[in-house]
Amino acid sequence: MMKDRVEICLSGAGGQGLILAGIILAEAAGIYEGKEVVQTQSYGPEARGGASKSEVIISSEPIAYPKVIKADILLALTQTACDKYIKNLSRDGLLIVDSSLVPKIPVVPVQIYPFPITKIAQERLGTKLVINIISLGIIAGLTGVVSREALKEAVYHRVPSRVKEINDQALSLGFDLAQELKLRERMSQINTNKLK
Amino acid sequence: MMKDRVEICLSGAGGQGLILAGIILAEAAGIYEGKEVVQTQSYGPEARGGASKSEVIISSEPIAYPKVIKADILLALTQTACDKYIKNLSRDGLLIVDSSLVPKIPVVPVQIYPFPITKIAQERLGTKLVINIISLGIIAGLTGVVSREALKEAVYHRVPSRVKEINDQALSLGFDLAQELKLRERMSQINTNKLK
Amino acid sequence: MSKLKGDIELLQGNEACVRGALLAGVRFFAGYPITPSSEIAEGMARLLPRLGGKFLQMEDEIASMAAVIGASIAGLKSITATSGPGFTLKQENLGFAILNEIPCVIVDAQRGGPSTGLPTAPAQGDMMQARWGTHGDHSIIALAPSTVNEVLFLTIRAVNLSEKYRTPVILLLDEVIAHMREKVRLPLPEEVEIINRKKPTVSPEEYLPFKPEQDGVPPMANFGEGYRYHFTGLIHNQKGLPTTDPQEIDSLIRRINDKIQANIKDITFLENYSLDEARIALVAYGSVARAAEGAVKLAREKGLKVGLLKLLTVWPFPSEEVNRLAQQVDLIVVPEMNLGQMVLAVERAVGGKCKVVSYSRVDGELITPLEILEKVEEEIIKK
Amino acid sequence: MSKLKGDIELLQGNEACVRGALLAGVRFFAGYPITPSSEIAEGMARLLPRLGGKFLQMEDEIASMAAVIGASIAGLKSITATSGPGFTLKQENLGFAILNEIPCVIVDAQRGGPSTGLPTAPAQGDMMQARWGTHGDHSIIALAPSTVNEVLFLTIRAVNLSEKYRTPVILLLDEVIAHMREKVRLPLPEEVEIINRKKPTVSPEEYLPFKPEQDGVPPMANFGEGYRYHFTGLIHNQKGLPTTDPQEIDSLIRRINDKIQANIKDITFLENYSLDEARIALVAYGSVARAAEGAVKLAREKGLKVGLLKLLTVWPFPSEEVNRLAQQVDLIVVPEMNLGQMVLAVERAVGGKCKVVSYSRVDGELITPLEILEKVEEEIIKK
Amino acid sequence: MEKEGSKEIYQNNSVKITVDKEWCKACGICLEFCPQKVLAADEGGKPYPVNLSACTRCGLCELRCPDFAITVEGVEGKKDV
Amino acid sequence: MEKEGSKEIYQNNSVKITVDKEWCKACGICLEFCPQKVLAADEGGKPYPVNLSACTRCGLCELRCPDFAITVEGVEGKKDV
Amino acid sequence: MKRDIEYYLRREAFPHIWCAGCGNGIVLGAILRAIDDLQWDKNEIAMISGIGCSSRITGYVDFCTMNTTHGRALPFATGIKMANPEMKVIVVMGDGDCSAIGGNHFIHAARRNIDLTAIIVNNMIYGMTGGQYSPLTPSGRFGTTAPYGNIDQSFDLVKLATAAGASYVARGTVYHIRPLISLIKKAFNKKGFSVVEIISDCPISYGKMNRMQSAPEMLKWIRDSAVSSKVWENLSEEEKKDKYVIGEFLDVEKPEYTELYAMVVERAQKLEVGK
Amino acid sequence: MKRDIEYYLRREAFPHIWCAGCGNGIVLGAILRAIDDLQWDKNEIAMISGIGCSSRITGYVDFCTMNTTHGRALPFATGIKMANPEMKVIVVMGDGDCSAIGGNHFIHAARRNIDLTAIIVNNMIYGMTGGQYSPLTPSGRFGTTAPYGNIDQSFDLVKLATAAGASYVARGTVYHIRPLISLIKKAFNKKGFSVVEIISDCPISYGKMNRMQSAPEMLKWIRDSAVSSKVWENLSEEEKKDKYVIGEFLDVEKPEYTELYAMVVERAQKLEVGK
Ligand SMILES: Cc1ncc(C[n+]2csc(CCOP(=O)(O)OP(=O)(O)O)c2C)c(N)n1
Ligand SMILES: Cc1ncc(C[n+]2csc(CCOP(=O)(O)OP(=O)(O)O)c2C)c(N)n1
Ligand code: SF4
Ligand code: SF4
Ligand code: SF4
Ligand code: SF4
Ligand code: SF4
Ligand code: SF4
Ligand SMILES: [Mg+2]
Ligand SMILES: [Mg+2]
Repeated sequence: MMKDRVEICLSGAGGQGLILAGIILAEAAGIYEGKEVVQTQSYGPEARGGASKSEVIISSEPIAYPKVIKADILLALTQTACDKYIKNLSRDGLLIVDSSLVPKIPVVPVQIYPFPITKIAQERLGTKLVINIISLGIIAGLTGVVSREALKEAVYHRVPSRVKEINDQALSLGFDLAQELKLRERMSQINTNKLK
Repeated sequence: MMKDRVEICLSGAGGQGLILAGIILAEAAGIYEGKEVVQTQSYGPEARGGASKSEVIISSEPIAYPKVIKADILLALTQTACDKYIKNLSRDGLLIVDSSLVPKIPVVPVQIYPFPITKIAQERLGTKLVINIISLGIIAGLTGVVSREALKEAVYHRVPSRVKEINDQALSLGFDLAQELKLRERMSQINTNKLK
Repeated sequence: MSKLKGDIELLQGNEACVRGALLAGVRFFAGYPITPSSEIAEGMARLLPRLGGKFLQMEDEIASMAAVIGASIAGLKSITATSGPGFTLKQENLGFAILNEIPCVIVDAQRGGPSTGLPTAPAQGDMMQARWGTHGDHSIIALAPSTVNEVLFLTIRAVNLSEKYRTPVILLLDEVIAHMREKVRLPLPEEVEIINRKKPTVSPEEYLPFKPEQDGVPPMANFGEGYRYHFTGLIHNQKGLPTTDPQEIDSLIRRINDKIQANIKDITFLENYSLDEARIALVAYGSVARAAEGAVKLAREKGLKVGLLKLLTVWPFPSEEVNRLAQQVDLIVVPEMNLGQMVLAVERAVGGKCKVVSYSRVDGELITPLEILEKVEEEIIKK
Repeated sequence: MSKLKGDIELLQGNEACVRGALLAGVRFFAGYPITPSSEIAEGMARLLPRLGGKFLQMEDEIASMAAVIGASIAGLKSITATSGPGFTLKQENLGFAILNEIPCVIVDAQRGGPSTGLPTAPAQGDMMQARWGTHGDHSIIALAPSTVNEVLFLTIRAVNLSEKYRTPVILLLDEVIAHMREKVRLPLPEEVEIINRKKPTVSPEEYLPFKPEQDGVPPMANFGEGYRYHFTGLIHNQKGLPTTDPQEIDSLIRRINDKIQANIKDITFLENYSLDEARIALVAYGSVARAAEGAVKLAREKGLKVGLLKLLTVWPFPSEEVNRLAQQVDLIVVPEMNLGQMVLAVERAVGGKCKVVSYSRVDGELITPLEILEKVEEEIIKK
Repeated sequence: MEKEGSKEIYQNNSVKITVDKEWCKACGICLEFCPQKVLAADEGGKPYPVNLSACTRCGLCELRCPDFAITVEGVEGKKDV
Repeated sequence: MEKEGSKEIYQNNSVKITVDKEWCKACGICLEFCPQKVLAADEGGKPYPVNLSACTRCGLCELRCPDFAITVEGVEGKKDV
Repeated sequence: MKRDIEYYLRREAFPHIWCAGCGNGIVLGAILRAIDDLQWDKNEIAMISGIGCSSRITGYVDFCTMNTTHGRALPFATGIKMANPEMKVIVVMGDGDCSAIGGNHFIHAARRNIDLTAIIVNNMIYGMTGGQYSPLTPSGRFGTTAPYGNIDQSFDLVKLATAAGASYVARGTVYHIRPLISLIKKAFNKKGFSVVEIISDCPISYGKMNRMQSAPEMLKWIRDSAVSSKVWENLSEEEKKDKYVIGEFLDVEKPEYTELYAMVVERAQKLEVGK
Repeated sequence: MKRDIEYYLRREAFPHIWCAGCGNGIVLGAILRAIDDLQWDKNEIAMISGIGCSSRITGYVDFCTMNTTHGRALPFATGIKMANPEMKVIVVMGDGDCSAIGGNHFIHAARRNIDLTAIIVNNMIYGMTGGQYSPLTPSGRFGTTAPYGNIDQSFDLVKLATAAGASYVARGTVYHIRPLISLIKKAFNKKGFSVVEIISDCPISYGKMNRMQSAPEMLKWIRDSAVSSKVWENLSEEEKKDKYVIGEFLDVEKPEYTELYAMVVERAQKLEVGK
């Protein structure tokens, strides 16, 4: 992903740790890889509940406009968020959804990557609290927008030490999921090619 | 006193009833004689004490500027007030002072009428509370700026009924004092003429 | 001998405000004493209960403003009065009233500022605050009388405008106007035009409390009349419920602004003195307009072509009229008892079309006619 | 792998404000939580005690502003932070601080208004309020950063200006700037220029707390240092005692205004983007300046000669610079997240020398570069 | 179990428990404090009766539900909770 | 009685009472509540001792004077009031 | 006749914005059940709130409602009640809303003894702004602005309301739900200023910072820390620590403000005629 | 060593602006005599007031002084005390200043138990603005805004301060002058929030409207209506009517705010090092 300016939108509900995810992503790219970054967020009314999003812009040049105009990557962790923010996704963008929480994946002409993130988190790590970090792993794994090492550093820097390990596992899990998918894709491509 | 616009400044200390005197004077001329009038006042800081003044402008025409520019008549019931406001008195103005409270009468080229108002009030009416009304009587008596009848009506209208009588006496006393003085003046004039 | 006319009285500005309010149908006052406005509270305390109205002395100005809004919503025409420090404290709830389109009148009898300032001295230092004192975007109507008679009639107008446009209206007095006494002919009740808030014509089920009619103003049902609905200081939709929909937000914010701006003709009251053929105009308001009128007389005596545009409505600012004036005259002088506030709006309205000069005084004394004349002459010489 | 540079951090606007304040020597914070400023209080609560400073959560914003003034007088550099509703409540004591020339900084992280408005949405609706929010005549300094880095440095400047001119300084953020995170290189303490209030050089007996030096600013002794004197919200003489003398009044009011106006050059920070040879200028501030910068890029790509004047100091308004700009360009577009507030000051400064157009958005969303470009193009076509 | 819009209705011959799946936020209060342990959480954390017959129709689940998402009625008509 | 600026000093061999005529506002408190009725009002309403010898130097007049206009001292030096 | 609770709700506003398990919903239910028991006419009820999570309550009920400014609900309500004494006016406030910024209005409404019912949802924290400590946060507890533990003494609203002049004062909890409904009903029936403080849970802004991760955990703490007023008196200071007392604390009869004002009107009008 | 009172005065500001016989001057004397007894250093004293006749007091004393905004003296003083805990901070307020507009700051200063002494000059009226009734005007009395008699219940500041959390609470009068000085001295010596309410006379704004035409008349009323706390307890409600109780009502030891805050600083700095 070598565009000058990459716009990433992490969306879901309050409590899913998306703000933290945005910070970690921005810190990984900005502090540990020296890119220019801006992270912004928006939430519902003063109170809890409702859709929430965290935006990260990564660029090799100074960033003027700090908000996402057309997202290159959209992560959606709830149906509401998915429905609300899909219109902000660029035509050649990437949609990543937690298929355990987003049953109705919108029909749009973009690349869509559904992962049952919550389900897998629960099954493999025994907690739902790290779906934000898994998601970061998936995003980085799929797109290379930030390196695994930088992400890891940023995670370490931002989470309390007692939960470092589980977050580490979550990150790996995300990368693995991305890897699997890529493989599967390549396979299917090979297969498709074969069929041609 | 037949000027278009007569400016009267009643000055003294808080508690001497000067605001009320101003109102009565304005009401006499405005309501009972149909003139145009404005009454304004100014007092010290938010709290008590200090100099206080009440201004009345009487005119046969609509009054634009509502404050005294150069007083035609200045009543001073304290030394402080006298010293402070004498500079606002017109060159052909009239200064009326309570000589029992203003020991140092300023030396200025205007007509000066000192009356020991407080002393007389105490002696003849047994109270100092009506020096404001006596003063009005003096002013009207000396200058004719407003008629005795109008003043009387205005006093009746503004003071509670239980003190009507004493205020009536005060008013008469004021007119009497003015009358006496005028007489004396005429006499002395006659005498002076004789000497010529 | 009796009074020349039964209904002519010598009234203080503050008293005239009370009488005007009562004539306009005000039946609720909540306030907190402050010089030089306290006589309004005192008059209300005495007269309101006689008319079956309610007077409340609250714990502070914040609470006073809140109570006034509450009472208005419950159906009584309501007013409060204060001066600078209290006006500042009323601003938060004033914003609530603006956003929720609650008719009510706020009197600010200006004294010297900033802070506690000069409690018994006149000033015009709150003119801009009247426009911009509360946070966030809004419009406001503010009127500024310069005679006791105008206090009476502009109070009635203020109440009427607040009801007509469902909006708070500010009445800007200053210490001179508030404490000054002049003769006033009190109108008979039947002579007074009274405007009442529009009531809904639909059933409670269909009623949308923030759905405007043609004029941009929504009808208003009072609490207790069978219409149940919601007020909130959050940006809300036509039902009155909070919204975060950009379109609903935009349309509310713009509508409460536009309903005033679009009706500026109806809201603007101005007076001209000797403006025909004038080459120099004074623009003034409040007690200073009296000095300006005096200055015009003096100038005309001297043969100077000076006229006066007296602003009775100061907000929304009558930009069009001032711009037109700028095309007629060479010079506009704006005398004010502040460091030059409304002159900023004048300059903006003039847009370079003539010279604009501020004459300001901030020492607690009323500007005199002579000073203004001198300023005018000084400018003439400069040219 | 480790951080590229030890002193580069990813900071939120609000965090940068905290860090800037601490670097500038602030050791006292009093506040009351409100979105979107609360992170400033939270950061202060965590960091101040580590430096031996004091954090106080007060019962409301009024009390917070009072405590900040008290602490400043007792010798600690002090700051408070809030948003619209709280900013409104701080205005009365802000006026006290202005009149008494108390150094302190007030942060207003703007959100949608009026009233409770849109607590989590950005807006620039308090720009005029920052200038005119408190009653009575006064001047004010207000700064408006548009990047996190600027938040850090303008906070330091705000503290310095407040100390230098003995006056409250307002820092205007908006929800975007307050919550946005960017990389910031934190200066080392020794890199930070720090200005402290002038101390008296005379003995306590000779000290006149309100007697200005050449620059219009009186030296300030802190309470507890052996100088005993008086502060009052009443207009006061050079000793600090109440006065009703017109001359003393006049000189105080004008001096506290002039000490700012006369030093406007020192106080004004502006930035130009592609303004050389521009025929069209954008004038913007805060988060919208980011959109404007984006718009300039888009325009230049299209070959349109558009530039940007970014205001970092918004009050006192840089009229001279804007006027000069008006002589260079044909059109000034002022994009704002309000109904058009600073554009009024721009229009006034321009005085008819070029066309001025407001582009306003009030729906809770940040203006985009494209919108601004479209507005510019629309205006070009009109011509 | 019957469905009616977003509501799930569980009923035996003495009690009818209705859970609004849309309004319920899976806070766990109703099940935690049911004196008879009538309720259990489904995979989304929302309640359903595992032991309906033990229900005494005490109404506490309904009274304590912050989301008006669970109601308990006697089958003869609405129970006075 | 001696005068010192605006102050009037009344003294016998045990007590010295000083009244500052400028600061005194003739409120009448000192004389009204003097337990020994030492003080009387002059024509302006301001106090002077009519009965100095009765003064017990209780100091109440001084303590209650709102204007710091009256002080009471023992002639040996300032009395602890 | 008992009604479905939904009769009193603005259904279109649901599901509400509160977090899962938030006590605000429980309080809302209790209030509506009390109203239903009293069979009040919806048109006569005005429900007024300030700003805070709890104050959003007024958006959800089908009465004449008002979500005012932070801390100011009581003076708004005072204006309504004075203007129309026939209305039944209920005021709902958060602990911060009522006792921090709104503290003065609270004691003054009590002093006037005006016929309003004040319901304070005391979740011991500023919920809406994300967990800053409030004047009712117990000493030693944590908040985002008390990262080293809260050193403030907390108010006892019961004592404050009593000292200020209220007519009825009670404290309940969202756990003790049936007694709560009774307290609210009594308060509603009281002529004069009545106060019900409700200890409530905020699992998000308070719970998380004070080692109670879920709503049930918070409710358990509420249950286990509550002591009835009868038992309370016999506890030592040591035993009272970290506990709080619930029950009724004041129930007196005294002149109510709008009634007193009606007498002022009478007096004034007599004078008028007499004049 | 006893000093002349004038040592503590700003002589150039005299004679003061108060009316003849106004209790503010008596209060001022009592405060200065208490300070003189304690031999405090003038440089260490900060005296802060709000707005009102009584609040003008700070203009007359040669300390570090501040005449702030109406009702806000306590939070200003709180800022000073927090910033410089070495200073002795005295706050003087009128009844309106303290209990009307300033009521919230009063209860919060008490709640924090910060080491300030609050002296309330209770003349039962808004003196400076010309006689409007205040929250401490007794029911039934008259004011310019209570022309038909005051219907408001009045606060009992002693109860309010106690309920809010103060450490020391007393009530004296300008008539009982020696006991007053002692109460003020005790309050000054108290570590924590201390309150002395002083019943004072305002012959102009209160007296005239309530049939007491002069200062001595008002002082007599003050003398005759005061009942000592010991006697008070044995009075019937009927006997208490139109009387008030004076004396000491609360004197307890509890943690003071600036001391507690010093512990926060310690804790934070330890953590910092530990990190
Ligand atoms: C004048 C003002 N100051 C601050 C705020 C920000 N604010 C909103 S709610 C709130 C406190 C909420 O706490 P509480 O009253 O206890 O209600 P809860 O959310 O806990 O129910 C604050 C400080 C505001 N809206 N207005
Ligand atoms: C915000 C604000 N509101 C109102 C006033 C007007 N005001 C000045 S003093 C005062 C009340 C004075 O009463 P009190 O506090 O009892 O003091 P006193 O004059 O009786 O000593 C009022 C209402 C003000 N200065 N500021
Ligand atoms: S009604 Fe009572 S017993 Fe039945 S499920 Fe609910 S809480 Fe349990
Ligand atoms: S209490 Fe209500 S919201 Fe919570 S789990 Fe049960 S039904 Fe759902
Ligand atoms: S000291 Fe005592 S006895 Fe002597 S004059 Fe004064 S009050 Fe009277
Ligand atoms: S008490 Fe003081 S002011 Fe009053 S009369 Fe006596 S000396 Fe004069
Ligand atoms: S933050 Fe707390 S009070 Fe607010 S809705 Fe969530 S749980 Fe309830
Ligand atoms: S008005 Fe009352 S309080 Fe004010 S100075 Fe006069 S007597 Fe004292
Ligand atoms: Mg709370
Ligand atoms: Mg008082």
